Amino acid sequence: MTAQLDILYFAWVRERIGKDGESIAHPGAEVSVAELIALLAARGEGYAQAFAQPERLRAALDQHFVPLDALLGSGRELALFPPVTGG
Amino acid sequence: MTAQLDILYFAWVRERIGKDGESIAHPGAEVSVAELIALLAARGEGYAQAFAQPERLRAALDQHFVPLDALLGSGRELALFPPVTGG
Amino acid sequence: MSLVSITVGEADFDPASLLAQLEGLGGGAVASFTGIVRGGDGLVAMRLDHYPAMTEAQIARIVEDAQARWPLLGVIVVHRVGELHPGERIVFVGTASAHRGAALEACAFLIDWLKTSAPFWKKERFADGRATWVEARAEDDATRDRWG
Amino acid sequence: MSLVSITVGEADFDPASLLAQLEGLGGGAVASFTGIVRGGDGLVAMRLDHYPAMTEAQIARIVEDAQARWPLLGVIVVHRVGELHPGERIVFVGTASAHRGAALEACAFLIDWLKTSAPFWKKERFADGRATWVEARAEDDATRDRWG
Repeated sequence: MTAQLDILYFAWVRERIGKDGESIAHPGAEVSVAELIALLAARGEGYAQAFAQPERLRAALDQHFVPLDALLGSGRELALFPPVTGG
Repeated sequence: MTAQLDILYFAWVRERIGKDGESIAHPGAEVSVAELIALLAARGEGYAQAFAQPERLRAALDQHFVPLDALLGSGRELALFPPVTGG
Repeated sequence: MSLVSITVGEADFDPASLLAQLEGLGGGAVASFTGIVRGGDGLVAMRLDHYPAMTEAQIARIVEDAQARWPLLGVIVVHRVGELHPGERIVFVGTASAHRGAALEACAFLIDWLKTSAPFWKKERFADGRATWVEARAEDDATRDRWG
Repeated sequence: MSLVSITVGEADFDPASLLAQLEGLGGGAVASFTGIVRGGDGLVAMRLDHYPAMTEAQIARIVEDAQARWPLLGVIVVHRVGELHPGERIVFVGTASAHRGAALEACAFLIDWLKTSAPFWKKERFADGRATWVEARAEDDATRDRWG
């Protein structure tokens, strides 16, 4: 059985990609968030737009904020989104 | 007609002196608050107790805080009290 | 024009209606501080004296200082006097601004200055019969002075 | 044991009852901040999205950080999501402590961190039909970072 990675999208990342999230085959523990973003960017027009400027993205792995150079490790849920604007 | 100076006492100054205040003949524009306190301290036992440690006193002249070396000037109301403790 | 409301008196107050006034001013930020009589150490009651002819004018000066420092849409200050018991409210400071920093900082500024620069005096009465005037704390002066 | 209450949802809230809970904890100091949707610039509505599985846990971490820094008797955080209009409340942060500095500083700390470190995103809709995601402001990060 291949491990899955659930990916979630929020705010304009979600809008550009056109979906809330998706499950993919886990790309491997040694893959970084930034590397996965580069892989996802090749999936089509909406992805390319969402991920055109990776420096504008933020990430949470298993519901903890991580920098983009963090490795996926055994993480099961990765969220990608713009900087937060609550409060 | 001699000008009057209304003196008001608050908190333990009031309690030691045993009254809320009093009117006296204005001691003169060139007299400082500290000098007036020294004059008042000679008025009796309660006054002596209230004014034994002038450094523990604060003053307001015509309802504005002033340092003890301020001159009475044309002030008409002098309040003497301990450091404030509101809030 | 901004709202300024200063009340000094024996009556209790309703923080909810004060906050509602501040929320209605069109700013994005409302901050408040409520001071309450703390129990413990056998405290039975507290009496707050003040200098009636001076108190409200002095609070108004402190509010003007805050308005000169921060863009405030509203300031409400309520300070009670007379006999108060543990759990009762003593003081309320509320601020409204378009900016959260302004509302929060002005609120802290106002309570720091009220504590050290408005003519109130507290006397505490304890279960064992003692009654003592609260001493001013150098720490409160230092907190105020950090506002420069 | 101290009171910690975190609520994330669409419903409005009543600052009065939240303050009453904090006032009842026996501390001498209650501070609060309420954020409200500001009108102007033709803003018609705002939509707040969030990351439901993470939001409350992340706010709880921020509250724990505040508790580690200040002696708090209680913290209440309410953050609304969904569609909000000018004048409506977005967020409430309330703190109770025996010390006014702790209550005020923790309140400011909590709102600064909520703004920059909790997974919420605002989209603004204007009268002319534009709808844009609010951009994070470097200024908010700087305000947060002053807490060190």
